[in-house]
Amino acid sequence: MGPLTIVYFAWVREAIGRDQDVVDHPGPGATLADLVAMLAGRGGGYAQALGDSARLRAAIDQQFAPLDTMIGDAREVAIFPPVTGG
Amino acid sequence: MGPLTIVYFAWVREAIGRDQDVVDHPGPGATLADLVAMLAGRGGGYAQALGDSARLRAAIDQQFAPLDTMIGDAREVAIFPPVTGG
Amino acid sequence: MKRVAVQPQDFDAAAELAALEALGGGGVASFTGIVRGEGGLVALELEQYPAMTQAQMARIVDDAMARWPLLGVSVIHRVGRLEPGARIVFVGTASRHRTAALESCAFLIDWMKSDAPFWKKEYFDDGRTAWVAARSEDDARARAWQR
Amino acid sequence: MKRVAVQPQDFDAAAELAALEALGGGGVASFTGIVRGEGGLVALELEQYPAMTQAQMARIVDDAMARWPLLGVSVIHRVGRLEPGARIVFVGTASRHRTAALESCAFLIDWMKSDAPFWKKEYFDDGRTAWVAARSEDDARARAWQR
Repeated sequence: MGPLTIVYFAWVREAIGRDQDVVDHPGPGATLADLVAMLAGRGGGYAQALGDSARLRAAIDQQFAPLDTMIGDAREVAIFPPVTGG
Repeated sequence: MGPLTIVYFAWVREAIGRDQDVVDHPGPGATLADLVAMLAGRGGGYAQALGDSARLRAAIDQQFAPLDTMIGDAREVAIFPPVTGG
Repeated sequence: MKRVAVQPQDFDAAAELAALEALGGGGVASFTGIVRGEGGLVALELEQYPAMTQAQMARIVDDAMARWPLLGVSVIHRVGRLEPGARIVFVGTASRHRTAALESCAFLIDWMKSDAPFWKKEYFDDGRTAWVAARSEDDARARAWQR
Repeated sequence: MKRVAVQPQDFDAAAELAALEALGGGGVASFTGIVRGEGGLVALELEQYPAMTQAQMARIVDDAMARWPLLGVSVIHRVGRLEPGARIVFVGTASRHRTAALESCAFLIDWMKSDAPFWKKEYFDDGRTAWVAARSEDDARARAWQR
């Protein structure tokens, strides 16, 4: 499937200490929640940022998507807190 | 009761051809409708402007008032079409 | 801040907005009405009831400030002859709360359309003139605020 | 006219309004959001998702233009460090109909508050920092438009 880029924003980015990672694509059937759980398993800042998925929102290829959405053939996933613009 | 000033606006003013009249006060028990009917009785532009009271609105001492309102001790009555500001 | 003006000359909407923005609230809402040049219209003539107009506008601004938590309100209505493209009316509101700013702005412009003592006469390019008739739709919008 | 911008620099609300007023509609509505300096706040830092933000803003502007008869829309959101009193966000709408201008302006700012991919970090005078939490009230207002 090639690489999958994961970008982080706000306190998710700060807790992880990076603004993006590139991982092997987990396959089209994996959900956003699966990806979040896999990353949280890295421990440290990842566990801190991603341990409680109720606090997280996500996008697949720049479109908001619920965490139970399958990643499909996406090239970029974003993980972030609820937005607070305006 | 002294004098009562009556001011006209918009097409009421144009039809009458004057922007105000000063009349003897008709007494506190007279209504706006009584005053309108009295003025319409003058004929000419007055009859044209004031003959159909459904088309008219009024104010007593600079406060909007329905035509069945008694004039009381007012010093100024205004007669005009429905407003169209903004 | 409370500003109410009835004037023949144009106004500086940017200066009004800047004054409202400087009040320290989180939001400033505004509405500006413009003369439309449709159907051969060459000018509008705006007439007022001078002894009544500004006092009534000040009263409705007080009503809005009692109803919503506003830091400032600016309402301006022009009178006299106005050509297409000219500004007629401005309402600006400032509040800590965007909903208060937006709702009070809508309330004030609805009132200006239906209850402020102004009358509009239209001048057309073929020489016709016509006094604008009141729209029941405007009355209905203004009445809807009386809940 | 359709203008969507995400930028660190301040914007000229007066120029945006003037462009909207020039479209020939009868009304221009606007909302400007300002940084409030309460509780010892010394600055906000606005973060965005660059690949997504402007595209999503353009999409919601298209939605508004499909839903209301609008002649023009301008939406601007700033990013980076903003101090109290600074403008954060601007929405301006122009329409022949004042209700369309006012409602679409409220719709767009509600969306910007609840669905645009921006995040705010607060910096306080005692050195504390905090990411602003989303308000369920904002979500509820945005959901209310989905009828």
